[in-house]
Amino acid sequence: MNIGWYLAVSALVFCIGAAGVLTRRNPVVILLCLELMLNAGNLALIGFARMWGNSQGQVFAMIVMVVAACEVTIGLGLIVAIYRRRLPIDVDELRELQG
Amino acid sequence: MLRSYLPALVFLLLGGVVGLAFALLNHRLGPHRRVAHKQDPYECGLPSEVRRGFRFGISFYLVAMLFILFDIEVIFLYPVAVRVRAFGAFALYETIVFIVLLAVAFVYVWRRGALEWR
Amino acid sequence: MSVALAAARLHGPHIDWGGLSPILALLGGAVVVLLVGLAPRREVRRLVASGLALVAFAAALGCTIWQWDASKSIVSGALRVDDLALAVNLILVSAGAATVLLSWRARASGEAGHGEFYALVLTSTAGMSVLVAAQNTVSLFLGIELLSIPLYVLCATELHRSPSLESGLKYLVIGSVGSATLLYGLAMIYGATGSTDFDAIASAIASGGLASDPLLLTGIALVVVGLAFKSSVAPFHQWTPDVYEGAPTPITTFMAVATKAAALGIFLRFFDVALVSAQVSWAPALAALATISIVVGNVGALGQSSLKRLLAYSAVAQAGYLLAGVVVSTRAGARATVFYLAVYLLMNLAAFAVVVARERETGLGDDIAAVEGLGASRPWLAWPMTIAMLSLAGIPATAGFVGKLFLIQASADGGYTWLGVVIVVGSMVSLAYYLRVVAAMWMRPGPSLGATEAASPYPAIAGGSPEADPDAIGTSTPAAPPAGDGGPGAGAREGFQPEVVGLALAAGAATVFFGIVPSPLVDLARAAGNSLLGLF
Amino acid sequence: MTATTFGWLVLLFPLAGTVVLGLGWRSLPGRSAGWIGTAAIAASFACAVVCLAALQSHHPGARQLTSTLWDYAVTVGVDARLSILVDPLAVMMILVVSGISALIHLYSVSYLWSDRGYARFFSYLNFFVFSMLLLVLAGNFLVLIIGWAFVGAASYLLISFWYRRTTATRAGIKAFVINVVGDVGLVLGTYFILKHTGTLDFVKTFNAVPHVFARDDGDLVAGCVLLLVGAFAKSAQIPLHTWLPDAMEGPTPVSALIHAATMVTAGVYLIARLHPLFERAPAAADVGAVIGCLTLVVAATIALAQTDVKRVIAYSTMSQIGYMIMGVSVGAYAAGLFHLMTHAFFKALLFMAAGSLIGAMAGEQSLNRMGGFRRAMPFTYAAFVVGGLALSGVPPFSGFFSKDEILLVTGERGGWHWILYVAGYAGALLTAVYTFRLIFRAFHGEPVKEATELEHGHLAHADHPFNPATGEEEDTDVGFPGPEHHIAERDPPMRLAMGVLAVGALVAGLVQIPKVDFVIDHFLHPSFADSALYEVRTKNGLLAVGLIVGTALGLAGVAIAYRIWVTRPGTAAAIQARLTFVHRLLVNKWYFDELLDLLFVRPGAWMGRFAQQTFERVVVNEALVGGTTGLVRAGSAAVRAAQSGFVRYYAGVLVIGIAAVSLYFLLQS
Repeated sequence: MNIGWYLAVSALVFCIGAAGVLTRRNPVVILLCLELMLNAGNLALIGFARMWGNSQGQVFAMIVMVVAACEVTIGLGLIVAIYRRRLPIDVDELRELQG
Repeated sequence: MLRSYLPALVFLLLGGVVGLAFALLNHRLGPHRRVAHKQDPYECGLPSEVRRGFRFGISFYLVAMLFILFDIEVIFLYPVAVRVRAFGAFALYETIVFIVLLAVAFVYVWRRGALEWR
Repeated sequence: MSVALAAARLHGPHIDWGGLSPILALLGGAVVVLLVGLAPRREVRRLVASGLALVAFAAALGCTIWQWDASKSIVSGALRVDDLALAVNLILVSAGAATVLLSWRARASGEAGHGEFYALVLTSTAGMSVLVAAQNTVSLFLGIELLSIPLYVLCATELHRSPSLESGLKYLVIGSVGSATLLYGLAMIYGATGSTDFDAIASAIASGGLASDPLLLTGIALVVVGLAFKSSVAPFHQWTPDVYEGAPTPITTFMAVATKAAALGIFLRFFDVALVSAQVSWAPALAALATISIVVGNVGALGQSSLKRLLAYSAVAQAGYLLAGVVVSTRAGARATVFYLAVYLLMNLAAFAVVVARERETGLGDDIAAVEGLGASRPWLAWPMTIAMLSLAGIPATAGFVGKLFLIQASADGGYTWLGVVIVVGSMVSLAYYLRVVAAMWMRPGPSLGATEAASPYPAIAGGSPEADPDAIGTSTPAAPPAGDGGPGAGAREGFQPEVVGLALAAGAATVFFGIVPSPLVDLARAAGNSLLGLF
Repeated sequence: MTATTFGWLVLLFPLAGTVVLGLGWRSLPGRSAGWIGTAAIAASFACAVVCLAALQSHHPGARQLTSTLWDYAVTVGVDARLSILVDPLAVMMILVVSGISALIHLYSVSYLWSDRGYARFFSYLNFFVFSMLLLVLAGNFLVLIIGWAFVGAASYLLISFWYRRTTATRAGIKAFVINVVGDVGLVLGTYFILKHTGTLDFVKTFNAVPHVFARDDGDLVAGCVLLLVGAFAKSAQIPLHTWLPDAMEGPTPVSALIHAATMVTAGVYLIARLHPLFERAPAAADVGAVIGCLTLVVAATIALAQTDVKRVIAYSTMSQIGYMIMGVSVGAYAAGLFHLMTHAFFKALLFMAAGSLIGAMAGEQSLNRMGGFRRAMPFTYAAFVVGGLALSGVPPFSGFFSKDEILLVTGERGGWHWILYVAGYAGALLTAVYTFRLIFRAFHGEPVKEATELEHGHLAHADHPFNPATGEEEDTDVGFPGPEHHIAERDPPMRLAMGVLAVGALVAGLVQIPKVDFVIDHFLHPSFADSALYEVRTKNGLLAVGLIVGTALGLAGVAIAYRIWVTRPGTAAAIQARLTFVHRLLVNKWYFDELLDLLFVRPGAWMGRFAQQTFERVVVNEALVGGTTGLVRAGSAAVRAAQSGFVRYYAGVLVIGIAAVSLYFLLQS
């Protein structure tokens, strides 16, 4: 199959993720969308690895997975901390820092 | 052509058989008590009809987060497994170091009390 | 085949412990410090954890110096240990050690737990070390994430202060978008060239005539954005002021100096090694970004009353100056960038140390009012701040002047004379806000702290004593300044802080010293610039 | 230890003194600040002497020693180094500067004692000496410019030393502005030369000049004229001289040190130091000679009509520096520098004596109020007479030998230089007249009230602090004249300083007597070995004529002054009445201030008014303020408005940025 299709799907996923980050207000959903963006990168990497027939892309993708998990965990931890402080769980309400 | 899918077929069959077997055995051997929650679509210990504004306990998130981390770290063992013959003893040392680091994290998490359900 | 396998089994891969030693020192230190954080007694945690963190930084510093003049690829070509990596490493490790000193009495490290706090600082520094040594897109990405993820947490370590949490989450969300962009760009470059190794990418571009390949160019574009984001280059800077203001000040210091050094380090390495053959296509874009950055940073800083925000915008502008050294992709440019990074470390350390000290002394937070009248009341703090401001503005006889001179010289020699002019104009505009700080210190009367000092350790406007209701600060009075930054449980404002004042003085003195005798830093920068072998 | 090591030490001591006094000015007890300052300069002088000895041990051909402490930004393509050049010229200058400075510090220990800014004064004074020594020891243009600018700054600080006094601060600003004009000239001139030679180093420049510049090369002449602008501003030559009389607002030791003995001679030094450039550009050198000659005559005439003691001496300084500038411009290097040295002795002495006199008058400086101090202040009187005779060029005092030598060399150049020669002797006559006018008016005649009281042992004090320039009472919270002050008659340190200088003024001329010895000539020769004009003395007849005419004019001047102001006291008024126009011209200093005002200040103000009333309202307010300030302000507001605090908004901007950058890159493919 043509590499173009893989790329198209991955670009679509990336855009869905970006759109989600832009439109959703719940930080948990935003984290999900970030995950989508990273996984779009993963898809592209694996597709290219297949195309070039070497394993570098796969290794890269594996590391990205772990990194993505770490990011999500940190994000969740922050959300928990914010929740504990009884602050609103809504990114639009978090705008004390501005100007 | 078919031949190459044979293992998958066998795998599916085995999965179905084992699953069915356990379900039947459970039904035969387990105690039977009729509780309202048992009739819920998802029987996993949580009330399925959630009030608006309901939140999961913090500990739930904590454990979930830790699970994700420890779970995903294992992915690093896969490349070692692929190349284990080429690396020989070095792969073993490498794995041990990796596990020790995970153990450090585990000790830390444990000692900080993150695993205690509050 | 079998012979090769047998050989591998017998010997195993070769590991260059020397080359890895700075990173190992940092990571080993992180593990040890993390476990020390479990010790039962608070004082033990505080003293031993920070002490061991300092030891780890010292060890890393020693290893870096030990490896000086090395030029080798380690870990199967994933990392490269050369003078560029080592020079930036020196900056990073110094910044880390300074952060430990500044955090010594900070509220943040107490709230988050000393072990965790210092371990995270160490891990982040290790990530930066990996980043500047990266010789492979995989280690590049790993380094970026290893430096960012601990920083997300560190920003949020003042758990009782909502801006701190807010800054952490903001940084995380925006930072992850940046990381995802970078990753996608790296994937595309891999797709276009078939390799993740910098040298292989370079030779693929050079030989394959890829210079106008859309896949490669899109990839480069996304990488530019990702790295610009990390080094807070406008228009990808918007997280910077918010996060700098919200984060605990020692962490702001760390971000300002170390993150910038690491990001510029990888900018140099990735663009001047891997993408050097495509220079014609990326240099104008970077030059444009540098210009936007200089304009936005300097203009944005003009109206700020928060010192941390002011320094954040100043950091945006300085990122623009620094980028000029990357744009030209010559050894002179790399040299100028590394030199300015070292100078940047000194100037910002001096400025931020003073901000930290005044935050704890006055309870006015980082507002410019906190330094008013400093010249009369605390000349030992006012001088480093004055020097830092003058040096940031590029007044002669300070290191900042020499640094800017090199950058301008490099851009002029590299065919970007107009960028040098932009730097000059930007510096002139920047005088307006830097001198405002200087004027506030020397020409205004100090804030009257005497009355509140006697009555309560916190100023009355803070909305009551934080001891009584720790949850109340932040939520009830969002406009209130972050009432003091005393150690946990410490009721009184900090008086004398020898380590902070000492740091400020040392950094200020070094700024002046290198302004008059720049040759040691020039030698360092020259070695770093010469290690980029592809340039002339 | 080589000569250059001592050269560095010469710089080190005043710098250390500055730092110590600057940091400790609040806490130094009693007169310790004064003694520390004096000791620093004395140590510097001692090092200068050792430096001289070390230099003399070298072979005459190898007496140009360069020493570099460190390289400053050599990589930038310019050889900017912190280096000093120790050669006979520099050594002579450091000897004069540090020697005179040490004595003036000594004098100030007492003189300024009653001032509240005592330690501050010595800190500034040490800083000045450091800057001046840096200037004369400079081994390249960069260090020269730094020293040049430092000297200007120190001069500003010292002129406005009594910062509560508006006339003093205004004079300080005036001096600073004119000095900055000179600095700009110096920097631009350096640029013109650097452009061709590619080096900042003096020795390398001198070696390169014959190869890269043709004779009277356009750029070289432009560069040299610009350097002359720097020299004129620092040395108070027409038309950049107006700051010097105003600078007398500073404390008297400052006038003695900076505005008579050292700083104002920097222009002379500059021309001597850069003589290979000027010899290659004779057109520029001629400009220097003419301006110097003009200044010496004009200043001497103005001095005739001034009534402020210090201003008379200030104009005399201008006049004498005119001689020196003329001398070094026509190639009389040794003579010019010789005159620089002797002038430093007698002019510092005159200022010190004037300071003592002003002390006795409790701060009053007007000659109209003085008189008859001869008996009350015998020591000051003696000092004044010695200095005055030296200034007037009466043998065997020092000024006689040095002034005549300048004129001799000028005459030997022939051609139109004869005009300069004659003008120089006319100036010499005027010099003698105004000098002795000063002496006779202050010390002879009827004793004024202060003088008689002093004879009875009571030193006058002002009832209220007042400004000697305007006579107004004022809030001189910070300084002199305080309730307690010193005069030379009663204070050993002041007497010592003046005594040493008086001896110097008497005998310093003996080192170079025509036909007898040529100490200065021989000593300076290594610095001017490459000069074509050095030592071309041929005409013995001219020498004899010069000596005789010089002596005669000096004595005649004294006699004229004696006749006008002592034997027939009404003469002066009669002359004034007869020559009202001339008198008014001289009292108003040839209307130079007004001329400058008309030429530069008035058009500026005029244009400013035009700009304010029409231009600004239309163009600036509408376009530029709405343009520049407004743009910046609007930009600042825009940046801050964009910083809305919304995370999603930031992400949006990020995505737009990504799109923009990607688009740019894709357009290239």
